Amino acid sequence: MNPLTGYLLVAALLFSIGLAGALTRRNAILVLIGIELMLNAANLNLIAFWRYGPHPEALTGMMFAIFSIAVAAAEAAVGLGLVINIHRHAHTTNLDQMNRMKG
Amino acid sequence: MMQESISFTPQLAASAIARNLWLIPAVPIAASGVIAVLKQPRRKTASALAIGALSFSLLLALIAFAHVLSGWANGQAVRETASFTWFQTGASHVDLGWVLDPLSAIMLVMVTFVGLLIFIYSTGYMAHDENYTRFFCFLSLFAGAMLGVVIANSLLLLFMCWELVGLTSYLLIGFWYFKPAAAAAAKKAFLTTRVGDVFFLLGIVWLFAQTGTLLFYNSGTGSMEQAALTGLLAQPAAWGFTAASAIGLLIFAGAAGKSGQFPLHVWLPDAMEGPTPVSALIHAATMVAAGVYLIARVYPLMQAGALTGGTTTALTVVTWVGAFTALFAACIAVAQNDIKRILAYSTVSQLGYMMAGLGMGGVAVGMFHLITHAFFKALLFMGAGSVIHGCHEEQDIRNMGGLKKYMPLTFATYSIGMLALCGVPILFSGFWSKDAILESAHGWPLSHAPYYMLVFGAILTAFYMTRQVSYVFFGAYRGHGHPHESPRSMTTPLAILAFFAIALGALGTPAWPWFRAFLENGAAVVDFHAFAEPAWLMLLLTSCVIVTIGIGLGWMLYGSKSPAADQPDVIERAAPPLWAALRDRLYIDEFYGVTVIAFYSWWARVADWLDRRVWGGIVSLVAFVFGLWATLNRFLDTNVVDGAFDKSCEEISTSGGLLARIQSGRVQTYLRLLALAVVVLAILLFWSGRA
Amino acid sequence: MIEKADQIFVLLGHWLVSFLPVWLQQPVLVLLGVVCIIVTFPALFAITVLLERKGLGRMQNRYGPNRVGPYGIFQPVADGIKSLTKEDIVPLNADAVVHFLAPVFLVVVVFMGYAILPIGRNMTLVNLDAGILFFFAIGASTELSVFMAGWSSRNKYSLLGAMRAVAQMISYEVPLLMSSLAVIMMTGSLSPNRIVDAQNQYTFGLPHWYVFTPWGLAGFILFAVAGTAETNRSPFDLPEGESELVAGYFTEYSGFKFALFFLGEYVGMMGIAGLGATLFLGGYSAPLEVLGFVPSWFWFIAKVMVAMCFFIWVRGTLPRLRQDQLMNFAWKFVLPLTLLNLFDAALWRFMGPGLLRWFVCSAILLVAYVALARIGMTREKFGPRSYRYAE
Amino acid sequence: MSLVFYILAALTVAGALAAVLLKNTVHCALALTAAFAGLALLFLSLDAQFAGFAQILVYIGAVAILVVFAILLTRDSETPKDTVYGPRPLIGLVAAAGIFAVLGWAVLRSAAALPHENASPAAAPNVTVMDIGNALMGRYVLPLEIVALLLTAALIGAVIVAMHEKEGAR
Repeated sequence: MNPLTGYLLVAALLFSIGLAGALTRRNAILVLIGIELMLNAANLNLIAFWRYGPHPEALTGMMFAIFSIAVAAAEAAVGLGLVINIHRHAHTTNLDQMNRMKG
Repeated sequence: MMQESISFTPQLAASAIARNLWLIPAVPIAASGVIAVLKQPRRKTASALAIGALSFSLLLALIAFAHVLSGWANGQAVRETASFTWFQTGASHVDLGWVLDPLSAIMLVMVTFVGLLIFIYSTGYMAHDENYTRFFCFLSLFAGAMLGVVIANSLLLLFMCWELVGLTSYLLIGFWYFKPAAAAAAKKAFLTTRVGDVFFLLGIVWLFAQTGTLLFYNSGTGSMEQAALTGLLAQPAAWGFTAASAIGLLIFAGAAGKSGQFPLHVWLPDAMEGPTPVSALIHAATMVAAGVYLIARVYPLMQAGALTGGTTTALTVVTWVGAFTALFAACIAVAQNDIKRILAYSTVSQLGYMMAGLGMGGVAVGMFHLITHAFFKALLFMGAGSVIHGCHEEQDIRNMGGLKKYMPLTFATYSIGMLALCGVPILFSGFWSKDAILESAHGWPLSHAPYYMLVFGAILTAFYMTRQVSYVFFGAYRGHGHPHESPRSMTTPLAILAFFAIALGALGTPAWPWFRAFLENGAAVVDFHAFAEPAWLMLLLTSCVIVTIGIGLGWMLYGSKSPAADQPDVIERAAPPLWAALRDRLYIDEFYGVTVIAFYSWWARVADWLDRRVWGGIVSLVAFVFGLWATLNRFLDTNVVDGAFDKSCEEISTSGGLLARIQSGRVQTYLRLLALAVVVLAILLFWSGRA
Repeated sequence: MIEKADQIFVLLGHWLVSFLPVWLQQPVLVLLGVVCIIVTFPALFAITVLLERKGLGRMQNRYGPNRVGPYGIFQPVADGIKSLTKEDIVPLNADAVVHFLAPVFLVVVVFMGYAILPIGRNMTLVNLDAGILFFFAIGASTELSVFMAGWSSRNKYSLLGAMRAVAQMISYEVPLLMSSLAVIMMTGSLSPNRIVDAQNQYTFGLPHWYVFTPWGLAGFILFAVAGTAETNRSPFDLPEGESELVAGYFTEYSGFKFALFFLGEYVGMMGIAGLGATLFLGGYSAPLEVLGFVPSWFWFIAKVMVAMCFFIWVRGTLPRLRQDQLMNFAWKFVLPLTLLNLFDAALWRFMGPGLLRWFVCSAILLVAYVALARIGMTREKFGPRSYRYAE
Repeated sequence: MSLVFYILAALTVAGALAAVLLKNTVHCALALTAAFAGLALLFLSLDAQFAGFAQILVYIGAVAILVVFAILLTRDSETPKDTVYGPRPLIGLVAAAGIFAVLGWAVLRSAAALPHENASPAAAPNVTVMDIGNALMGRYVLPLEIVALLLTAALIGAVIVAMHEKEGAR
């Protein structure tokens, strides 16, 4: 069990927990939380591969992680903005009721 | 392959008049064009235009005649042609052109002069008719067309003017179209001449095929010149005829149609339905003469291959037909009661004489009779016209009588014309021209029958003319109303023509055969000894005998006691069946009615049946099939196609419904599906990777 | 000798640690450092509190607390005992766990900030390469504890106070970061030691502190403004605005938790002051070359205490800002100025030595200051208060 | 495998689980911050100092606060009456478990394939902020600019989306 697999397993676990949260929770914000978790799991993966990868000096993994953090922040901001907007109009954050786009 | 260029520039004749010969027909035609545009009440201008145009043509014709005369006088025969290429198809090209030679010069002068007189006469005669302008338009068109026929150097141009003449004759005969008889007569005239023209066209085409050109005289290469003729002779046609004689016969058929020879003469008597000037101009002087002129023009072709003095099959046929027509028409003329019909039949018989003269005596004999006949027949017709005019449109001679007292001038000129027609010796031109024909008939090598037929015809001519004169001018006036003399504009042309009826004889006397010399470019030497010729004297004797028998008999039967209007005719009492037959024109019309007309109507019915049953049948069959096909289509369309389509639409909509349920709008269901799909994909990937 | 005085603590530490097995020495050394910090700075806290109460008093023309001990010098001991012995009341439907966690989280976080501050020459607890970034990361998480406190006490006033505090801290965190960025850019490194060493040179006796450069001075002022706002002090102490929100987010706290909050706030203030000193005032470097003999850590403590006096002074004089004025001031005045300051520093660096750059940079800053003041802070902004009632 | 890693992993996973499973949304948010902190420490344990601090600054400093604000603004802070989970949560769990099984299987299989020799961690690459700065300004200058653009866009977008419509606009 070398450390890399450890980190990868943790990342996978985190990812699936985030996914479970996103898929099951009713509240929109908690779905976003789930998504944030999944993103962080990905970051962990990146850093782990960077650290134990063949060329740590290439900094690719870490740079990728940093950029991904920035993007995730932007995404969270917009996502939450949307949720607040929906709440103001539909007075609910319950995902099941936001089905106006129904087929 | 450079196409050698055919010299397109018209071969212009030497002299100016020859070059501008085409003006003679062009001006009257132009005049008719202008008149056609004029409004109906513009009567004065119409007649002035027509007469002016024709007098201009007369002037030109006289110049041309003078030119030919001077040419003849100083020894070189004048034959100047001018031709131009009408159209060109590949190598071959069709030329049109006109010719100035003695034959055409004479005809030009005769046609224009007689035409002019008749124009002047008809201003008086047609004064009361409201279609006055239209009449003059047709007349001037006819004059132009006739002059075109006369000057034509190309058979094609001749044929074109020939058709135009046919057209104008139809228009003029049917001028009073509101009269059904006139309309029927016009149609009859047009159709019978058309039958002749068909053969004429066949002849032209054949000639063009053989000789490659239709020009008569074209500096050596013309169809009437020796080179072409020898070629034609060499060609054997069907049934032993040579090409030349076959073509000649075809052209003669055309001429027979137009000149009213035996098989195709039926239309001429009926043509009398037209106004009298028309009958005078067309059915006496000019148009009917066109056929004779045509034969004279193609005479070299007809005569080709004849041994010296001998004759060719074509000419023999012409002679026989001419002789028979002369006799046949004369018989019928005897039993006619309408003044113009008698003259019509007399014209037919005289044309027969001309054809016989051509056939036996050559161009000069035929043409001389044509010229003289043109004058006195025109005179007779105009005389009849003024009689009718005087008797208030009365045409039946039995209702006339004793007009001598009422219309002295007409009576005088009419009697001169009658005497010229009968051929009273020495004094009248009719004698000299008929005498020449009899002389040539007498000398005809093949058989003497035509001679005897012509002699008997002459007797009958004299007989029916005296019958007519006595009916009309002698005895008491049997009509109602009172006749009056015609105005001056009608009587002066009569007088002029009367003068010519007498004077023209001088041209053709054996002593001074000027006419023959002029035509054949021989020397016209004055030799009074010719009169002393025993043959000629014998001929003079026979003519005297003929005339005395004819006139004497006529006067005896009709002249002395003027017959009553209601009583049957003398001959009728004597031989009722013969009279009835003659009066009914020997049932020729009925015969045609039974044969040709019957055949055509039968053929029409057959065609109609074919069309309705056979073609119609096929079309309706096809329609039926398509109908069937359409119904099948509809059935197929509604049940099969629509059915299938509707069912599949249902299918799609139900499956659509199913799919729609998945789009529940809940974001998480989408995510779940996504996740499951990823899992399945990953498993597949690994599984396949591992394998 | 001077050297020994300067490094006295370091030597002490090494001496103590030398008794331990080698693998254990490094962690213990760090542990010792932590203990030192935990001891000294609360002590300073006590002094500051006293100083503040007496200073404010003096400013308001009255004696401060002078009952406990001579001239009230034992007042902080009395406060300490009072807060320890007072009953710790927790509201019934407050969220107990979060309620308890908030102060703890705050104090822990704040003390973690001290790890990177170079108190004296090679007396930095943890020499991190990205030290400044660590400090700001920690600074950012204090907002969370404020929120936890405000929310968990289930009290509308405390929640409102917490919201205001968080909003204020967020909007001032950016200028704080940006102004320190100028210094980082100039020294080219994020580690505090390198920054202090860069400022620790002297020409004709005057130190190379960044504060003596135009962009440095502007940066220091902006840092100070942002700092006071960041720690909810004086003109920006709207969250605990006594008149409306009682005590802001820690109204429902009493007893020791309240004391912890109080400690956390003051230690936070000292942390910001320390950072300011490191960045702009040359950390532990002596103000004059001549005074070099004084131990370095003394200068660091002195600068911090001067900053404290500055805070107290400001608290005594300036009136409290309204929420919207506060926000406008942050986003429309301070932030643009800091950005400009960055540009100014860059310009300073590339114009090379000579007097010209002094004039250009200071000119730019002055013009900008006047322009922004003129445009940004027009009269109607400070006009009558506009109310917006909740729908 | 060092003890620290286990502790940190346990902390992060616990935080994540709490964030997902807790009933009260605010508690979830706080658990989330704990997970973020755990992750930051994991980053530090992987010697990615800058990433760790960035993680703390961005996630704990900004995102957590944002989430909390969102929760408060949408009045979800009270514990919801009915069930916390959407309809048929089982499918979600099954899907997540499936994903985890697949990922785990892939990791283990690839680990087995990897040669064992680099079991001992390679020398910790001491990455200084200078290197990161150079990298950012050198090789990754384009992504940097794009992220800058993206952040401004997101900033403006979020503001507009969540802006309080003026009375007229409604």
